[in-house]
Amino acid sequence: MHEWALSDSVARAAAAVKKEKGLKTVSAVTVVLGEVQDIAPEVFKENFDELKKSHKGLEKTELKIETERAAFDCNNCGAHFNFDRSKLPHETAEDIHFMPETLRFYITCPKCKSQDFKISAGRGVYIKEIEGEK
Amino acid sequence: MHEWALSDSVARAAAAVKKEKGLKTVSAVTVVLGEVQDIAPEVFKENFDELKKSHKGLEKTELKIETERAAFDCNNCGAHFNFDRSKLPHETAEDIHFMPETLRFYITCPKCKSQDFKISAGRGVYIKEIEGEK
Amino acid sequence: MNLDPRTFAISDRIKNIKKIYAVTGFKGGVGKSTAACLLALALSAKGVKTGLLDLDFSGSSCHVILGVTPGMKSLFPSEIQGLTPPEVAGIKFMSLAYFTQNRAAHLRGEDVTNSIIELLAVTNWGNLDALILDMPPGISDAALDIMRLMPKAEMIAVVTSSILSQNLAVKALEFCKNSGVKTLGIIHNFTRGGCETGEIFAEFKCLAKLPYDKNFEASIGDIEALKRTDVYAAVQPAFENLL
Amino acid sequence: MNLDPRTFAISDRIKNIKKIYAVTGFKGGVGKSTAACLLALALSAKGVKTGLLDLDFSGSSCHVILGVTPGMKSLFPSEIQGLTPPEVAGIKFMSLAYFTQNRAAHLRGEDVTNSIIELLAVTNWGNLDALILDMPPGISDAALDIMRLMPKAEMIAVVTSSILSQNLAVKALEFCKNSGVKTLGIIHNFTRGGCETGEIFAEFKCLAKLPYDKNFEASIGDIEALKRTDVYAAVQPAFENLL
Ligand SMILES: Nc1ncnc2c1ncn2[C@@H]1O[C@H](COP(=O)(O)OP(=O)(O)O)[C@@H](O)[C@H]1O
Ligand SMILES: Nc1ncnc2c1ncn2[C@@H]1O[C@H](COP(=O)(O)OP(=O)(O)O)[C@@H](O)[C@H]1O
Ligand SMILES: [Mg+2]
Ligand SMILES: [Mg+2]
Ligand SMILES: [Mg+2]
Ligand SMILES: [Mg+2]
Ligand code: NI
Ligand code: NI
Ligand SMILES: [Zn+2]
Ligand SMILES: [Zn+2]
Repeated sequence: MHEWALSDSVARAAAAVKKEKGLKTVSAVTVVLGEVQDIAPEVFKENFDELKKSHKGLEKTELKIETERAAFDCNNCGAHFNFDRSKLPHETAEDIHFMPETLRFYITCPKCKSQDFKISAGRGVYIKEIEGEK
Repeated sequence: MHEWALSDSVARAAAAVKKEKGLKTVSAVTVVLGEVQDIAPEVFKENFDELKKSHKGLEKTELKIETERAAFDCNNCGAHFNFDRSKLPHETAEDIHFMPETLRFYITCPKCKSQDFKISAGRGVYIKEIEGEK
Repeated sequence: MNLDPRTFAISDRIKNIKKIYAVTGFKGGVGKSTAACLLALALSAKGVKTGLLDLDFSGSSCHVILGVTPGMKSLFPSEIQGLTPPEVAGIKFMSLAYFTQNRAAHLRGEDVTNSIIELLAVTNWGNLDALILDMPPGISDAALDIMRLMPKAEMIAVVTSSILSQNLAVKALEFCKNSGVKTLGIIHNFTRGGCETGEIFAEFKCLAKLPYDKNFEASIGDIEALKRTDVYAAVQPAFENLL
Repeated sequence: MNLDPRTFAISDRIKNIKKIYAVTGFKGGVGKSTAACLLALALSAKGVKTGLLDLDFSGSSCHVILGVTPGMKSLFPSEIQGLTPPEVAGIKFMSLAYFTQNRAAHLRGEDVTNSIIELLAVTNWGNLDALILDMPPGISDAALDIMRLMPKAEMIAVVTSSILSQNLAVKALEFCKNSGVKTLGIIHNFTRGGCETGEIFAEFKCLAKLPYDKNFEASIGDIEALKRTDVYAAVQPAFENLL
């Protein structure tokens, strides 16, 4: 699964933060998964729970997962809008799953039809919080 | 003076906001002048006070001017830094006055020497507040 | 509130420009700058009030082709209600190169946008019949910004016979169409005979066919020499569709 | 906290790649993609474990030169610990084109950065002796991101005899030097005789001189035909300085 690489990056980021902050263990990591990339939370967690074993101090880290609705700002007319991921054709949905930026080849601003907009929320994966003990 | 064009853009922006918000008059506009572009506040105000006369409802607008220190974030190492504008050679200082982005051809991150950084504050001119009566 | 005032001035700054042509081609090295400069020279020679704006910041070439040295001590805009571009062979010529002291312009997209907005907000073009934009390759920040900030700009796409050029141009022109941007037509560069654009560009006008001219390179930087090249002669038919 | 985890994985993903070469040239159309593809083909033909990454998102050309059709139903990476690129003539080949369904990639700088980070974070290259990067023109987001995310990448600059190409390359290589980036050397393209780069590039090695080959265009898309071109033959001397 391609998700593996992203789970792995979360584990590595948590290990790096642990080192930087001088933590002994990381008790929890909160990640936010965006609607655009649409990573399956179960798969993500499964991978993480396997990967964390190879990082000292992360063996018992709990992965908390939140999801975020996608939001777009039109660069042309300023409109804010959302989208309905379930309406994408399968192949398009897959492309966006791998490369979220390709989303912009398939959707347009509902107000002015521009293809030039910013993904202001819900793009991919980010870490919201890392909790640990010194 | 080149400042004229920027003062003019502030007057036009205020007139547009007045219209959009249905204001009868604009009592005050607060602009922030950044250290990078280094616009002279007196010249800017002088131009504005002349230009406002040609916009209905702006004839009595007070221009409030604030200045903002420049701040940079290194894209390579993450360092935050400032600079000393007075140390720029005259010609360089002038180029940056006209085109603030050219700043990055002359200064580097003090920590890692990268020439790749973000101007996070104090670039040019922006409007902070527009006050008016309905 | 954090409002950028500059964009509010742009429509005023370009209101006395009758036509704006964005010379693009999406691929690099197809001859965009060459076509943009020769078109501007040819228009100006005919007495058309012409401007030229080099928007390929990291590949600025127009000043080299026109043989001028941008800089405060040589050629520089004058401070008259903003910046009034100096004239080169009658062309009002604007470029970021005036302000770069011949250094490499390493600009991220956000900088490109900011520089374009700044140039458009402060440049005092006055009355122009035509403004030619020399675009960078790709559909990047510059192209997207011109589409939104100068919606009246029409595209002139320079293409070569290469499948690499034509593939990209077809896709990009489709994108322009979907974005409501008008394409005036195609300039075919480096031709070695008839119009080789073929079927693939059937819906677009062929504005001019520029031959490969092995002496062209030696004329770069010398306006009089440029005007004696085969390429300059071949640009002329484009006028029928301009203005 | 809003922390992008992806950059933390990149050094791991490239740790088993011995050498990374960024084929650049700063100007468009000088032959970067041509040189990148032919170098990769030549390395792979010698049994060198080679990867090729097309980073010119809005001008993707490598798949066209190599004659492959990227897409889920034709050629696509496999999902093995991330995305493992498919092999083309033994080259592990990665491109945004797998995911674009042949549409124009209208990406702003921020999108380019995000896409590069995503590709670097999820691509499973495995062991490689050499990874060739096909760079877009300019010193834009892509070039700056490669400098910061792959600091071990060495530049190979493709230049032509044109003053337009050489002017830009000299300034850009100066920028690279100031940024601590190593330049392996120069490839001179479209030559018609001796090494014409001259004085201006005296401090850089001339890795190869590629002749202008009027039959080259007809070989695009056919790997066996590409390998019979004069350009392919001329790329070979570059090896002395690679690996
Ligand atoms: N018709 C032509 N004949 C000969 N050389 C040309 C011709 N058109 C362009 N060139 C040369 O080809 C190169 C690329 O042209 P240029 O205008 O810089 O392309 P672009 O702006 O699309 O990158 C330059 O060295 C230029 O001098
Ligand atoms: N040595 C050569 N002989 C003939 N044609 C070439 C040669 N090198 C490149 N080309 C052609 O020149 C054009 C530009 O080359 P390309 O590799 O796409 O440049 P870039 O990647 O720098 O934009 C293409 O049409 C390509 O087929
Ligand atoms: Mg050009
Ligand atoms: Mg140019
Ligand atoms: Mg290329
Ligand atoms: Mg390419
Ligand atoms: Ni997946
Ligand atoms: Ni001034
Ligand atoms: Zn819109
Ligand atoms: Zn730094």
